[in-house]
Amino acid sequence: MAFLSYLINGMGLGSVYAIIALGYTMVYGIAKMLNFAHGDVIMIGAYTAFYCLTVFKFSTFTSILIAVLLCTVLGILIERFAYKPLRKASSLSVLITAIGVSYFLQNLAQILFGTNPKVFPELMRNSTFSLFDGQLTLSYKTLLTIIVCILIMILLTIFVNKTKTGKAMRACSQDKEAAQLMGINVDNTISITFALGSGLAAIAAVLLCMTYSTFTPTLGSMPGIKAFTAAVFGGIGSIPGAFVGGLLLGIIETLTKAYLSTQLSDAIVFMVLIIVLLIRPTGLLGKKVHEKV
Amino acid sequence: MTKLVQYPSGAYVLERDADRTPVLETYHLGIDFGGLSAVNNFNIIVGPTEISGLIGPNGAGKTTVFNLLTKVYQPSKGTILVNGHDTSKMSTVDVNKAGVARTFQNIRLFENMSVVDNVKVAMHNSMHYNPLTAIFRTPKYYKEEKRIHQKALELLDIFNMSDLAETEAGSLPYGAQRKLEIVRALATKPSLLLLDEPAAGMNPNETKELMETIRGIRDKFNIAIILIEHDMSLVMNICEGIAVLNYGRIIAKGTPKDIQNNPVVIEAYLGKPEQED
Amino acid sequence: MKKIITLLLVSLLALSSLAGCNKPGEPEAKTIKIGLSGPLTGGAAIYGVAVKNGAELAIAEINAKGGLQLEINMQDDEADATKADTAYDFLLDWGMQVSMFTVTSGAGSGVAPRYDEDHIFALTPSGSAPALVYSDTKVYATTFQMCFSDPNQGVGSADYIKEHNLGTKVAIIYKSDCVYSTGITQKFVDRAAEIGLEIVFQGAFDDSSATDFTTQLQGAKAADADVMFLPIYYTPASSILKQAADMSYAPIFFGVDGMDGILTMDGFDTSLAEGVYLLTPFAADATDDATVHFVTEYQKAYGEIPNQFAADAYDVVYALYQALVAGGVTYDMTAQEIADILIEQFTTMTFDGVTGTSVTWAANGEVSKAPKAVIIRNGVYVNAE
Amino acid sequence: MKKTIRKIFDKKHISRTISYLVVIAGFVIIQLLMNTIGIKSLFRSLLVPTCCYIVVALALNLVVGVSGELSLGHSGFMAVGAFTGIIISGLLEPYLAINWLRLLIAMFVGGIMAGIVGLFISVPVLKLQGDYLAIVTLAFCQIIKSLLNNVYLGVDINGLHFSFVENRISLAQGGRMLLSGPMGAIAITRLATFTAGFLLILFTLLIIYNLTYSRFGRSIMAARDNRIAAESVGIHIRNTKMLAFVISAILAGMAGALFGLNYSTLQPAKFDFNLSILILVYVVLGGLGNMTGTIISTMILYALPELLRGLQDYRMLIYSIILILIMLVTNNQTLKEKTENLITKIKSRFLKKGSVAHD
Repeated sequence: MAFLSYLINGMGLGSVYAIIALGYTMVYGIAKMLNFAHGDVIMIGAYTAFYCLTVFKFSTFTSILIAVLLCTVLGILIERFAYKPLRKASSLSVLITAIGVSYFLQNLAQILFGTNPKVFPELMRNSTFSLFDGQLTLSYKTLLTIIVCILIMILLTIFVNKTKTGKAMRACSQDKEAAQLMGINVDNTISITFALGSGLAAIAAVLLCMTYSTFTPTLGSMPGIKAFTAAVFGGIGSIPGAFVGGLLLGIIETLTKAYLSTQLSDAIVFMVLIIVLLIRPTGLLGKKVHEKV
Repeated sequence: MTKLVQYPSGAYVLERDADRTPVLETYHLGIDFGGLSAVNNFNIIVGPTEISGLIGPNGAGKTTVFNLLTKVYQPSKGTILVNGHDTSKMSTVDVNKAGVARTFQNIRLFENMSVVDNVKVAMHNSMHYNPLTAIFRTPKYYKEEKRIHQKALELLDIFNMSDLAETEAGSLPYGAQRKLEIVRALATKPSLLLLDEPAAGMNPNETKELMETIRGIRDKFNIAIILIEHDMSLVMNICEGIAVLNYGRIIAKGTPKDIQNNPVVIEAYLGKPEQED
Repeated sequence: MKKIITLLLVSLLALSSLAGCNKPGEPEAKTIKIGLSGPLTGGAAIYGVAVKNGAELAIAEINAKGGLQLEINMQDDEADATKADTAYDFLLDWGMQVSMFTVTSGAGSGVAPRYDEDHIFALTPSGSAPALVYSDTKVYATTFQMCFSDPNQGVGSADYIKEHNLGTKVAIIYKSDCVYSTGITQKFVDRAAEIGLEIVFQGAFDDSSATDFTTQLQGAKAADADVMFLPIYYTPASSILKQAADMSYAPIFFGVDGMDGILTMDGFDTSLAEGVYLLTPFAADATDDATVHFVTEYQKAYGEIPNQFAADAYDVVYALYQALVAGGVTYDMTAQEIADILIEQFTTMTFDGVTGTSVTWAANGEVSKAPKAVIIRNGVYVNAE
Repeated sequence: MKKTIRKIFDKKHISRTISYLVVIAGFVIIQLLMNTIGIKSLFRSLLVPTCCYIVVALALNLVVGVSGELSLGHSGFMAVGAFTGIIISGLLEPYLAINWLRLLIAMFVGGIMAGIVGLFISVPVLKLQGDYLAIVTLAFCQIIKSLLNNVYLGVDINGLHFSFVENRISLAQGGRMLLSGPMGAIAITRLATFTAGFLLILFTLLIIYNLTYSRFGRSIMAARDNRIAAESVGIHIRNTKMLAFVISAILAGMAGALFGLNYSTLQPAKFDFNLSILILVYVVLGGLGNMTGTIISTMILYALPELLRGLQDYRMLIYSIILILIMLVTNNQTLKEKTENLITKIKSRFLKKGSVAHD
């Protein structure tokens, strides 16, 4: 029974990783860049939602909506001003720029919001329920997180496969030049991808803060790295890969902490990542790329 | 004139190579890409001093054959013997050490290096000093570097390129780049040289010069050459044996004369007469 | 190459901006220069900012009296030992005469030997590790602490839990990459073994996993722990309280001085902290005059209730002031001369501040003030006795 | 003699000559300043770490620039070198009083240990490519940090005591802890000197350039520029890249040892992912494969946040803005052309007289 409860908690944690990983993976798929600033967009999302809820006293729904909108705009702005001028530059230059943007957002937040940790307001009261005569206690938040993650996954899959924009995104991720020739506006498509990823980041921010409550301007960095790992784990560029990678990473992390060692959980999680990559060099669901000779 | 003799297996080989171990033998060689067979049942024997041609329409699988021979792709089935040695467990590097060198259809030089360094890279395995020698520059380092530099220059000299030795490879004219690829391949001391469309993009004069060069290589280094080429005059002029590939299969083998008159080959190139308008 | 040129231009700009700060010539000193380094950026910035505020408040008050004038320069060290080293050098250049050392233990243990070598007096408000005042082989003559040390807290906590029978099965959640947390934990565990307190669960976390504690809490719950010892700072502690409540797990929580500040967190639901015990030298709602004055003034200046870090810093400045005045220190004295006077003063004087009364210091630099246990009732500290 | 001189300044070797000259000139100028008008303590304290970061950046450039693989794990090698160096120096202290010799031995052993770890890591790492390779180096860096956070090592008259995860060491009278888990090493005897840092930079340049101008260097660059062509001429890609990786790890380890022995306290947390990123920034801004550029960019970028100290709270914000702007400006096509034109103009004006052998 304890195992089941660890497993479900791991899935809850993994769901948050998965939603963040989606942001990494979509951007990587289309722009072939590691958007290191993604974690910090989450942080901005958390602060937006926090101020909407506490200072402006908006309803939960409105607050989340505003956070999503603001992050979306932020994503577009970052793309427009920092990454777009570097479309033709080497991938390393883009990487360094992304790191610069990440530093910028973090330090800006420290100046704007202060360094004191904030506690996210309680959105759900009475949040546990018991199963099997009280042997298994679960929290609604965990379940909600998992459900939201699955919903996002389903909606995103439909979006990418059925809508025109989604198809354009897929086309761009396979061959930008060909897509351009087919009349797809590549610049717009990349912007939309950033917007989508950043919007998801805001949702991840709310879920993250709802469960773990306390946050600071460095909120995004660790979940960011973990989610990035999850994206690679599942095969970067692959949307189902991000989902699977995120969930697995969360479960592995939780189970390691529960049964092996809390001190070494990080080492073990990364060890598993390395082993997976050795067996499947492009991640669990990543595609192998052949070089044409 | 060249004359082909038949092995008991049914394969043809040059008369002068008949009693020597062939430099290359393939048996039932094939590869599938995602279920589609790109090359199938490819059988060929090349004698140690033969210049042979591999021709066929675009997409027939010629370059794929080269990639199989050099183990860039792993064959799905069949055997490759180089100088009588099975290459099934070898990597591209091992195959090169076993004696196969190649050029590429889309030129693959080390563009940021000088011409002579391109050649020296290929001589890596014939140099003998270890990393510590390199880092601490013992006399052995200078001796070896000097020796290899001389050898590389000598090799370039044969192709009249020694005056370009210090030029950056990427800035060479197109024809010279093709030539440098050949020199680089020769620097690995191969017994079989694979040339992938060496005349592509050359004007008739350059092609003619190239023809002489290829023949010269065979005579001077005493090695076998297989070339993929679309320029029929070149192929017919210098190749002693020709294999024609279509849809991944050999549809004809023989001397240039045999091939020229083979109706199957003509059909493969021009399509069936009745299909034409 | 172009990158280099750009870089050169940028650095020239930076250099020129710096040059403006350094005035040539030395005007006659009219202040005692106090140096301090602590995290002003990064994850630990909250402690640095609190110390800065507390110290500046005290200095403003002292200077307003018109007597001995003090001046403080606080440098950012991001709680990193190597950055603290650079900050130390910066402060030397600035002409530091006395120091408030570093805010965090991790950063302070790196510069402690340097203060000793250079013979500059340093009193840390909040660096509680023993390594700040002595090493395995040597006692640093010039370094002193204002807060009580980690071993004291570990031993004190174990004794308190045992004596007051708070529970029989103890669980610990600690931060494995934090000097402060591991230091207290170790002493607690040793002491628990000595006095027969059963520890049924130990769970660790580190910087990369400082948000999700459900696994550790489940482990503790499964082990039937009825007391949970939290030798950590209040930020992760608040998450632990929240997540424990979410899973309906309610042992008695027992924190140390790092727990202080939890009630004043933005948006924290204080009912979660109901019944939490903690050891703290400072309670913001104490009714003695000194505390009331400090809290009121602090709120006026910074718009928030001071935590223990701010209080310790406030006390450090006043303790330094008391010693400087008593020792007859003048503006033109060198740091080394001042150090001799202050060492003499600190090992003999008694100090009354907001974090304790009748405070004295041992020759090795440790402070002697008893950890005080309080319990949180209805969102305020109540003396636990 | 004449030939040797010509060789130093010919086109192929000019970049090497400039690198050495920059380093030597920097050393001489700083030494002169120190011995005449004196320099600020702040600058003096930045000297050794700057040297260490230069060495690590050069080492990383060997992997990223020369060998063409992105590594995000070099802080891990630094950590291995640093703590090995500290332990070695600590163990030798009672027996060997000559500081520089102890430092040398510590750096040597630190480098070797980092090299062994590098070799061990390179086997799985080099099976992967591109971003996957990068993430695995990052993973290893995290693992190294995580393991070091759990190592306890003490020494007393009975010898060495080791303990993992939990500290179970109780030392005899007069014993010392060399490593205490997350607290790292405390009360280290500081051995590092600026001269040692300067010599290490020279040594690093010597190794990197000598390697580059050898058969191994040619293979490494060939494998980077065209993997398939390199294989076709018999270059074993993995062995070649492994050589670059391991040598880079050794150099980073040596720099780590020097770094560790420059402070009295060192914690494993120092060597995190951010440090790797920081060094990568130095390399990219200095130019891939450009050693002189790396040296200069490290000097400037490492010193920049310290020089911005006057701006207090805003310094890291300004640093990040500068970083973004530099990347945008240097990658801007029109600006690039303009600066190039300007440089050619300046060059032609200065070099009008006398023949120009190169360029």
